[in-house]
Amino acid sequence: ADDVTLQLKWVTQAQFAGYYVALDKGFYEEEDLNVTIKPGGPDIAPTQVLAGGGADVTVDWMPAALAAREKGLPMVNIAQPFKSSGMMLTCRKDAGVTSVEDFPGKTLGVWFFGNEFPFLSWMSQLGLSTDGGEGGVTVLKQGFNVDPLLQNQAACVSTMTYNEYWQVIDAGLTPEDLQVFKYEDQGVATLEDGLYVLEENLNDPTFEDKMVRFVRASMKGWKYAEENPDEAADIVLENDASGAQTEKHQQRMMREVAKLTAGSNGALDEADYDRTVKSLLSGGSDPVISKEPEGAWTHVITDKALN
Amino acid sequence: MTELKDAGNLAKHSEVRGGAVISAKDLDLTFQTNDGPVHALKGVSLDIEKGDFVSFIGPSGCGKTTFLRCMADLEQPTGGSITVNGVSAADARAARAYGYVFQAAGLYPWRTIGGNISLPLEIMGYTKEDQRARVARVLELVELAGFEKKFPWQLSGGMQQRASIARALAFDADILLMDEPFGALDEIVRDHLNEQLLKLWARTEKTIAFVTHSIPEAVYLSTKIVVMSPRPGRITDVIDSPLPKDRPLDIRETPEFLGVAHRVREGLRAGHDDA
Amino acid sequence: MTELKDAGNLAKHSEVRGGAVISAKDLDLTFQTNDGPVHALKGVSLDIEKGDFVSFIGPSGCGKTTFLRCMADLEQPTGGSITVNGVSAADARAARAYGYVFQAAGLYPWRTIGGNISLPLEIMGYTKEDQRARVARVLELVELAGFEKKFPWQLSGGMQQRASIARALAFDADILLMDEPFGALDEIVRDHLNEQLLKLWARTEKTIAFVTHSIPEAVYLSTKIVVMSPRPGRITDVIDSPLPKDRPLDIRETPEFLGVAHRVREGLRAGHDDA
Amino acid sequence: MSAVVTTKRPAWMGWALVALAFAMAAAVDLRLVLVLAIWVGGWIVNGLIAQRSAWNWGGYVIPLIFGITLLAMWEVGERMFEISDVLLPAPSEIAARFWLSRDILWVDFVQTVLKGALSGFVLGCGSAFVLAVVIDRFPFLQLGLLPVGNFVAALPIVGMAPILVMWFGFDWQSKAAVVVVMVFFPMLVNTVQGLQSTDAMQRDLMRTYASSYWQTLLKLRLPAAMPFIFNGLKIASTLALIGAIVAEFFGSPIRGMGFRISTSVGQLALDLVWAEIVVAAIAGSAFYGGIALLERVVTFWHPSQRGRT
Amino acid sequence: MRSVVPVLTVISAIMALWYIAAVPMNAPWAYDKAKRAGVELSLNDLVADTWSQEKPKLPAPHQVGIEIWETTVQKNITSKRSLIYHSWITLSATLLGFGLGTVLGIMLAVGIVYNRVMDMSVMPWVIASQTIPILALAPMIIVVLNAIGISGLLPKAIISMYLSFFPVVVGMVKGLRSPEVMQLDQMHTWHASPSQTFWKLRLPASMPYLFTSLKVAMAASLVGAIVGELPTGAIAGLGARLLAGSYYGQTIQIWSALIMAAALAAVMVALIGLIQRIVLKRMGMAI
Ligand SMILES: Nc1ncnc2c1ncn2[C@@H]1O[C@H](COP(=O)(O)OP(=O)(O)OP(=O)(O)O)[C@@H](O)[C@H]1O
Ligand SMILES: Nc1ncnc2c1ncn2[C@@H]1O[C@H](COP(=O)(O)OP(=O)(O)OP(=O)(O)O)[C@@H](O)[C@H]1O
Ligand SMILES: Cc1ncc(C[n+]2csc(CCO)c2C)c(N)n1
Ligand SMILES: [Mg+2]
Ligand SMILES: [Mg+2]
Repeated sequence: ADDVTLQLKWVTQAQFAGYYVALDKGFYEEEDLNVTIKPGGPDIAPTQVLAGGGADVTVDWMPAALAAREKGLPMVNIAQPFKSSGMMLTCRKDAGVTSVEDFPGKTLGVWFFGNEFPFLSWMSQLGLSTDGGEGGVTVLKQGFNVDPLLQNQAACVSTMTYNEYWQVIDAGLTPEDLQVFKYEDQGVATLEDGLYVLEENLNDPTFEDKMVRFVRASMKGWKYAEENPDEAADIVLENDASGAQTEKHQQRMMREVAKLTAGSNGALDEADYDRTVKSLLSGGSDPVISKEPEGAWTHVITDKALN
Repeated sequence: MTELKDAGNLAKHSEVRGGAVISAKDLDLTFQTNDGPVHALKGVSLDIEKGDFVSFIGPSGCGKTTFLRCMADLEQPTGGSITVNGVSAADARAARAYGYVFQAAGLYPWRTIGGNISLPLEIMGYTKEDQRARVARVLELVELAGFEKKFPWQLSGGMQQRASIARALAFDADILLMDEPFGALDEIVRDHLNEQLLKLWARTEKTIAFVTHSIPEAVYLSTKIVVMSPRPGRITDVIDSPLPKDRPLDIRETPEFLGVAHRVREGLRAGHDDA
Repeated sequence: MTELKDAGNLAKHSEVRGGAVISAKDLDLTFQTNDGPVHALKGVSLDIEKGDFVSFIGPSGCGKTTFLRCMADLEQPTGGSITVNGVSAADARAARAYGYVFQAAGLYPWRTIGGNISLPLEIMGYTKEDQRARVARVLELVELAGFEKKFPWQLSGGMQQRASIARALAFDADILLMDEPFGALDEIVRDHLNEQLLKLWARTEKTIAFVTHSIPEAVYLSTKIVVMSPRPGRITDVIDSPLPKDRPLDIRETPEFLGVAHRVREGLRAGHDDA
Repeated sequence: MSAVVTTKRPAWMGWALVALAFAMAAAVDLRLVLVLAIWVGGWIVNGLIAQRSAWNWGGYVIPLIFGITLLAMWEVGERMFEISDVLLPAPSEIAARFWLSRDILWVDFVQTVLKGALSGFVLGCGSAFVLAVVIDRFPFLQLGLLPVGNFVAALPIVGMAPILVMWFGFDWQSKAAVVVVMVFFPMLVNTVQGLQSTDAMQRDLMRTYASSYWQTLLKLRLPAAMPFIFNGLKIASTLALIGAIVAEFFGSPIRGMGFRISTSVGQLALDLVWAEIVVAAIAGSAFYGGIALLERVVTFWHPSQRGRT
Repeated sequence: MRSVVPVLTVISAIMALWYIAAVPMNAPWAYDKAKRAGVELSLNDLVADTWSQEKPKLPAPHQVGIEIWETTVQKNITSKRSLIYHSWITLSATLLGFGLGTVLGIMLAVGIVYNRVMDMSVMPWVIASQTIPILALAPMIIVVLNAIGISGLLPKAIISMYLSFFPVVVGMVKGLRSPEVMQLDQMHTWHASPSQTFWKLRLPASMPYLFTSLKVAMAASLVGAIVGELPTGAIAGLGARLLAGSYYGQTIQIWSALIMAAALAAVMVALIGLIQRIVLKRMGMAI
């Protein structure tokens, strides 16, 4: 069997259910692959791991991948299981935020470490400065959780539809207390969890073949997970070495994630790609990427895998 | 309690009014240690009159230091009583009745020699000028003038010892308790300091209790020599010196001197054989 | 270089074949310190014959220790030359020609008394049985039999000092360098050890260099007394003792003894007045 | 220092070892030989300087040459082995970034070092000092508080950081709080130990003067405690900086060294990350050095300081 | 033994303060909830609520106690939900890092004491190395080591080593230099070789210093292991528990992991203390 190492973007959770299902259900084995899944964490940059050769393929968000590409690390998207974005800004109504116009002067919690790019381009499209200037917003680097919102330290925090939002709800706030701004609705959505490899590796036919089989099995896993969310959540839980995840939360997350993967067969939709690039380029004075990337994606793998 | 004790002290005070500056009655002191109790002093009684120069001599561990520390209220006797200047040792200490010279110099390394000597003066609230004057005077006395600004580690052991003597002389206590003050000095310097100490004593009429290991030193200095012996620590002999108050160094070759020295040596040897 | 030096030593060796075990010629030693150079030894010349018992006496800081350290190759003279057993001090040290007793006992606290005494034996590669036998013998000699398994802190200061002497005696060096070995002891114990040391010396015919502050001790022990004086450290007097080799303790009251003691004292005083 | 052990190993043995190392390096990779050569070169230069110990500036020059040697090895190794910049940038690139990003580095320095670390350091050490004096006065507290204190001191503060960020907000106050927690116990334990470090005779001397508690404290115990207090301050100085930076990983405004480091890693701007690390090392060493200097002035009398000139 | 009563007193005082502090700390959330639910809170309700919240700002001691009980005693130790399992993961990295750090520290100290060039060149850099924020380096160390195929225990242990070698160097340099000049001179008079001087004098003399630094090193090593577990993601170990707890706002879980870590450190330090007592006693250096 061929060895493949997959680096996740974050800790083991239903966000990555497809891969765990494929592993658990033997889909990888069927493709004669021996897959190792490395969970990520708050300080693991998948891009860096890829550069260091610690993984063959990573799950990452497109803005981070494109930014890395501009830095000289040629990452290529070979598949895009997530069709739509799950990112949103969740605000407390009692903090006085009900619409985008209320942002100026407010404190907003944002994830950094390569996850800040969609937020930054949204703000620059809104014409709001983020460096604490007049009429702009105050940005705080939010930690691993939604505390700043619960503690009233921030008016809004970043959440994912499938994860942090539910932590806010679990903490006791109701959907009525909250005002959410989905990036999709604001027209600033960028592509999230895609599979990326190093460009030079793709020149190697055996590597390409491995990836074809990997993507095929992974997508099979995703589709299985969409159909059997509770079983998928259980599989994820079994693979969680920290023992900290709860069944309720993972089952819910699986259902939400299924909504995001639903529209994708694994192949990258060029229109989505163009939208993402446009959004990232439109960053005003300080865009995330400065020029149209080239060769940042390929259909070669998905074409072979899905036919 | 306090009143009662004070009354008792007053009573004693009148008892000893005759002149005993330090008066120990049946003093007992037992240290509790891991290996069981150590009987450091047993039934020690002694009266020291005003103006006496009393030497304590005895083998290592016989309780000389312990006895001195009882006088200074640094150790609490487990039996018997001791009065200093007619009051309890604790009250005498609070009244700053004595100066104490420890076996080691024990200067504070972060203070200059001058600073070390003025330390007790600061504590007792002497004025700045008075401090300066006294420091200068006692430095003169122990022949350390000019070393005021030096730090202790810049002086030889003997000079440190002299500074610590100066420190005890700087304030006006008329009792001086000295625990082997000249132990670390060579014979010549020691002779010299012995002479100085005798002069000082004659001039100021202080009462001095002095611990030493050297028989000639004890005989040369004292009006009274107390020989002690160990396990348990007790007084085996008290010798009143027949020597005149005025003592040139060569008195040490006179027969009287050698006679006293011989008696002390015999007393010591007896104590050693006991133990 | 090495050969040349060795040749020189051989030459000296034949010169001193007459019997000088230690021979210093015009020794000079200057320490470089922060406050400028300290002239610790200046033009020191001395021959010590086989079987001599030489005492060094002099005021504090006159260079006694320094001189002894030169003999032991612990200090490098800045001028002059010194030979030990006819070879350089360094070679003599490498040949383990001497035992050295330091001023303080300096026992290793993590070794028992026995372990401390066998330490040099281990280092010199004696066999285990030999070590055991020698430790037992020297412990006997300093009257510490039965204390082999005790740790240093379980012994009184005097006993520790004796253990350190035993350590220097444990291996077969026929030179013994002793730096105030009895400084910390009381008079009675000191007398006793003096006697013992004399007996040992008489029996083994070792050559002994001995530093002391005590005039009676120097006179009582030595065949030769070297009086030194400071700044710069030099030899001011060398006195050959007229006392017989066999010396009971009460020889100290004889006129010969007092005569020698007087001469030593005068020499010392002269040195002090100089400085 | 008089007791430096002089090993009289013949010189050729050292050279044989060096030759062997070169041979082994050459066998693995020729490029290693050059890296090794730099190392040996630096070592020889230092050896020569160390021998002329009369040059008293050797104390500064030798560590400098040692550091330059390390940097040269890094630079040359980086270039020859073509290590990716997103893994490890070369010193020259870090230096360039340092110069270009002076303003960012300064803002971060103010936020993390001046606001977070320094205020926490002063607050933590100050309160630990006061508590130590109080504890010292009441032996009961000493017996009870110190073991518990040791237990609390064993808490891995990385774990405390998220909690304190939650309690004190995301700005520098929470960083200062983390620093306070970090430096508190080392300082407390050292001060208490220092206050007890007087020997019996020194205390007895004060008793013979019938000196009051405060007089004894001011004139004896505090001066005697100084070497220990400075020991505590030195430990605290390295902890303070680490604490302030670590706390920023758990939430912060968008400035600060910890923020910059984590964000820049995410952006693969490793040169900026290393520039921040350089700032941290310089600030930390300067902080430590400043305290060591002060120690030398205050505890000039202590044997460990006296020997040096 | 005589400190049992004072320690218990202090602990009870801390507990009492802790309970009291929990009320105001958690009150805002209680009021917030009440306001949104539209009910009034009596003092009793308030106290009851603040001591039983699911994600309190400051959990009450019994909440932490129960969590620890449930995740240690009531779980199979091979379960991923058992704190003992996670403690063991962390401990193994801690011990490996501690061992490596001790060896490195002693070797550096010996070099510094015996080699003049090292003495003059290494120390400032050792100090500077400790001013580098390890948490910043940790992810990079792990990525770089991963890149060359090292993963699992070793990267964490290397971070532990980085933190723990420092106290050992400092302590051992002091310790190896602690013999007095006279003791070294003695060795000299016996013409002892450098290695004899090392084994028979410098090393034994340094023992008290060694043990003191080992205790500090052990605590530092544990911190290193935990720091090493943070960036590797919530895989396993106490650090992962801390992270996961933090990620999900599970303060009770954070506190229980914290207390476990402190207990682990305390036990290891006590163990070193025990060894110290035995060794020093056999060396006659402790009574
Ligand atoms: N604090 C203490 N605890 C226990 N035992 C003590 C203490 N102080 C002194 N001793 C013991 O009491 C006895 C008398 O000691 P002390 O110091 O008075 O002797 P000394 O006559 O001054 O001896 P030296 O001439 O050696 O100074 C000794 O056996 C000593 O071991
Ligand atoms: N290592 C050193 N560095 C600088 N000066 C030194 C050193 N060792 C000794 N001296 C100085 O050399 C002189 C002679 O010292 P030495 O120790 O030989 O005197 P000593 O005769 O043994 O005195 P004591 O009777 O006090 O032991 C003194 O002035 C001393 O200060
Ligand atoms: C320090 C920190 N950085 C980034 C994220 C955000 N993040 C990275 S992957 C992912 C997927 C969803 O869970 C999310 C939200 C975070 N939470 N904490
Ligand atoms: Mg005494
Ligand atoms: Mg000497």
